[in-house]
Amino acid sequence: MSESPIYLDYAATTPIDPGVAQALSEALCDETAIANPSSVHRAGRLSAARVATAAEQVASLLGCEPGQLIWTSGATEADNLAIAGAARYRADRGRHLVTMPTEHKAVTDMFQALEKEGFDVTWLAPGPDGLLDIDLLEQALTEKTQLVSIMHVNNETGVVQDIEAIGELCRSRDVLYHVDAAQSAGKLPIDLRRMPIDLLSLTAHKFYGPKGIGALYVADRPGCHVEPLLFGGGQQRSLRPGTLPVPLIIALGKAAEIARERQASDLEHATRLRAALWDGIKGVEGLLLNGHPTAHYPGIVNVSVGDVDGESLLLDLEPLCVATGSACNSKNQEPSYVLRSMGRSDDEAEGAIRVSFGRMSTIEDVEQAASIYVDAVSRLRQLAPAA
Amino acid sequence: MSESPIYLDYAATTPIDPGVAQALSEALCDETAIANPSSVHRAGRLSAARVATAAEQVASLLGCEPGQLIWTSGATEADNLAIAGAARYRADRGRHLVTMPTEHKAVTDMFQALEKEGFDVTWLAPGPDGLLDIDLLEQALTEKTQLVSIMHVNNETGVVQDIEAIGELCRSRDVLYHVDAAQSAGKLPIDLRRMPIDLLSLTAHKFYGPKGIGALYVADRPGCHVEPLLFGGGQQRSLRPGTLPVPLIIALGKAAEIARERQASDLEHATRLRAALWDGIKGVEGLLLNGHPTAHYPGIVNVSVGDVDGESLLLDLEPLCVATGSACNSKNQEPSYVLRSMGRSDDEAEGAIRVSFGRMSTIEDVEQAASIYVDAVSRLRQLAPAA
Amino acid sequence: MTGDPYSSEVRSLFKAPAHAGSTTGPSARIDAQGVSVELSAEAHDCRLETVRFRVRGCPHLIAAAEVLCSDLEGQPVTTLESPFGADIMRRLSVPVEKTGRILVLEDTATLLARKL
Amino acid sequence: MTGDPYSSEVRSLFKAPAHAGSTTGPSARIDAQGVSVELSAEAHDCRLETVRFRVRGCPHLIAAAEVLCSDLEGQPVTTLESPFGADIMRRLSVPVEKTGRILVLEDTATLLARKL
Ligand SMILES: Cc1ncc(COP(=O)(O)O)c(C=O)c1O
Ligand SMILES: Cc1ncc(COP(=O)(O)O)c(C=O)c1O
Ligand code: FES
Ligand code: FES
Repeated sequence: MSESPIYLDYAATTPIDPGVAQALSEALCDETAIANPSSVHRAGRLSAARVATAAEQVASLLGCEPGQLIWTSGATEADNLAIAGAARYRADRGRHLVTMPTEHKAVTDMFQALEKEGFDVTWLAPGPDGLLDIDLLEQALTEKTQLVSIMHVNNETGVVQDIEAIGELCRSRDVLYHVDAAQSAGKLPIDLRRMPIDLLSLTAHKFYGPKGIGALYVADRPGCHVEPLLFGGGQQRSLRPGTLPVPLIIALGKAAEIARERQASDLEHATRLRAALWDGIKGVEGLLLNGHPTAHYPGIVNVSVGDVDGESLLLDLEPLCVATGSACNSKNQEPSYVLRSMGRSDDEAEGAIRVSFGRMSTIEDVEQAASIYVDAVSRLRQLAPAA
Repeated sequence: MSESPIYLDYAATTPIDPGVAQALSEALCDETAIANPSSVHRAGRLSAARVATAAEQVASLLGCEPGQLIWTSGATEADNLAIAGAARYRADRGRHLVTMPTEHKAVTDMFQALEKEGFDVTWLAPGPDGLLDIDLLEQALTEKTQLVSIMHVNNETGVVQDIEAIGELCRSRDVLYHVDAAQSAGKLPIDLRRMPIDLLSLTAHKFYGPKGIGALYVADRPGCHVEPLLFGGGQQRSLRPGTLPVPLIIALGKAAEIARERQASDLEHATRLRAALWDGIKGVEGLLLNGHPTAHYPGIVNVSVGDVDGESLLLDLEPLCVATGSACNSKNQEPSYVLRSMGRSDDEAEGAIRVSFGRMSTIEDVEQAASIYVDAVSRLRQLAPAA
Repeated sequence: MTGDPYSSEVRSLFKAPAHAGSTTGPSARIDAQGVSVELSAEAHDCRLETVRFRVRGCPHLIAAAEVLCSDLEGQPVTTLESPFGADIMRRLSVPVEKTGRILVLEDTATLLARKL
Repeated sequence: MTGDPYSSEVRSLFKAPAHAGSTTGPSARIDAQGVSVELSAEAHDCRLETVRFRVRGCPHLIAAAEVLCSDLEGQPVTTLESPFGADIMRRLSVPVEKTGRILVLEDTATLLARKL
């Protein structure tokens, strides 16, 4: 416990970029960001201008208009608002919805709540590599289908879905398409001018911004609208009331600006680290890559060995801060539902380790991680009775 | 427009305390506050410990247990969660709810949404001084009543309701009592060990904390529980999922700690400023105090003159940053529903000005405000045709 | 959501309206749309010499009244009856929802013309 | 939510279990509850001389096995059959939900006793 921790859990939350931290710290005490931007007085108008600038920064990262963004407390709220909001808005037209069991809990739990409300949800299983077979989606769409929600980058495996192809199919059937982009926004190119996406969620703390602020993009198209989840003071056209957290929004804007500038180099860096990590661990006997060999975001590497206990492995990996399953599920010791639905056995899912890294990670971090992993697996195998 | 603004809109949002700003800035880059507190690894446990400390600070401000707090994005969400959550949780026992039209929109709009869901809401009108007549409440309670929501300090008028008496009545009838304490937490004494309150909402940015973080207190009593509004990763016992915004929570904790230390002197200061302000304006002919002469929080002063236009008055008050009606409603020019329900005429409500101040305000601020107000009313009266 | 609702012209006309007040000549007043407008004028040889206003209303209306009075001075009395509202609204960027109030100003001018 | 799930004793037993391995004596193994436990021992004059374990399981189980083996050495063989689980759980603060796994350890010890 005395070694200093090596943080490799970027998929749970990233450290904040120093530029973002500075922008946020400055905004906290800045006269132009103190007032409530809904107020008509001068201080209020100054705050509103700061929010407008941030909206432009996020919009230019995504290739959309500033007016198409709704600020939320994070991706959980953005996902919930998109899914429940669109499903309820279009309930008169039909009550059939489509998603996958490998989505984040903020998506799957909301769909389960909608099932209780009387919506009919089709759950499309992924292939063993985590990818959606688009033919399955085509078969699932009916006259009644109103919404499809399939994420961009999976938070456990890094698998990247073909959101353009999915979007085109949805659009051709007049079905709304929601993308949970919590793991991809700011990291992989997203261009909403070109991509047929109706709703897209993001959260700042997954791309070097602060925790507690996110956004939902809602396309400006007929039939594309959400009903609010929260009720109150009329802010944000009543779609998401509450005093706007101006400094957090400024920080999200800054994170978007930096992400736009650094996207290519960040991605290159992650690719290099992934290669180094893989080089270090690929010799482990029985090692399984959970995910797709090419359709992946490089900053997330999820591997299993079926014959060691996950909890012991995690402890033996200290001082590495890595995850088993997804962060949110890590308190309950059940095997990851994402890996199970990709066909992994309970043992394989339980022994899975997610190593995730990014902008501030170094080659040394992942090289050390690899060697610690190799040693831990070998020690625990020695400790165990023969297979 | 060249004079520097005098910010007297503390009821909309306060400046951040320098100590809170520092705590937040430090937490942003602090190794012990970076990770997701749900993660089991070491960095996660450190974050969780920081959250636990903040919960103790808030709990000690309110006189409750840390485990009775749910972190939210602010009071809008806390109010919504309390009201919809408790109403739905107890819907099997009865569907009657009680509130007042003078509540904040985060309360009234949520009750209106519940009316559409089939709940039956009794709206108790205040007296002309904004106070609830407790006999009216007693008469309104029926066998079916499950929840009463009546705020502590009113955001437009500063009127203070007798929450202890209301709470005792509710408890004697086994009705849950929710208090929107957005305007009072950290400013007026609240002791949940002693006060019969079941649910209480607060938001950091009204007591010198950051915007975008708040909390809901839920008492540990049989029958007192809320159903969640958001669904996701299981955080906070699934009552409010989403990655916890650790630095914001640390800042809320710090704001609570400072508020606890400064409560008495802050209140004394506000009382002094109120007296100076009142001294300066009380000579204005036809001046009406909107609120109660004694049952008030001193930091909010709401006054009307019936014969000048509210919009012109507001412009003539520059460089004062003050409010007409409540911040959230200020974009639409309708007369305040709070003042209308206290029996003010449309003209009186439209010409109402809310001056609100606090810890960082100075005697000079309010003295200048008084003289600017007196001059503006006099000029606009001269500009107008004879009555 | 951002942006100052008042142009700098509106601001300065509102702050220091040179034509606020009344004349010794005839006056007209209309109370409608939640505002009160009073115009008075002195005319010689069918020309408006002095025009003054009193308004209880929003900053845009006060600025519009000021512009109107200052424009009218020196013009034929009949100019009072011309439909100047749209022009002033454009010039001062008056929000459309305030059209009704500007029409009260127009109507008051017409009323005044009949009294001169 | 806060707090380290492992005591420092559990941590150090897990990191360096002196009694991991096997002996040349008889051994017993049980696979259940998602874990595998194997115990082996050499006994002389009805006393346990060397006791070793192999475990595939969580850190608490590994620590418990280590404690058990080290405690058993020098004890009469019959000690293997005593119900030590509750004691070890208390000593190592094993969470109750892991009771089943500790019972597997107990059962394996009982099984071993029969083989000695
Ligand atoms: C894919 C995905 N969606 C949604 C979320 C929820 O984001 P937040 O915790 O910021 O609400 C996360 C992260 O936790 C995520 O990884
Ligand atoms: C009385 C009251 N309740 C609720 C709120 C909502 O708080 P927030 O904007 O932080 O969600 C406010 C302030 O806007 C308020 O004054
Ligand atoms: S991975 Fe996001 S909270 Fe679970
Ligand atoms: S007074 Fe709070 S947003 Fe309205």
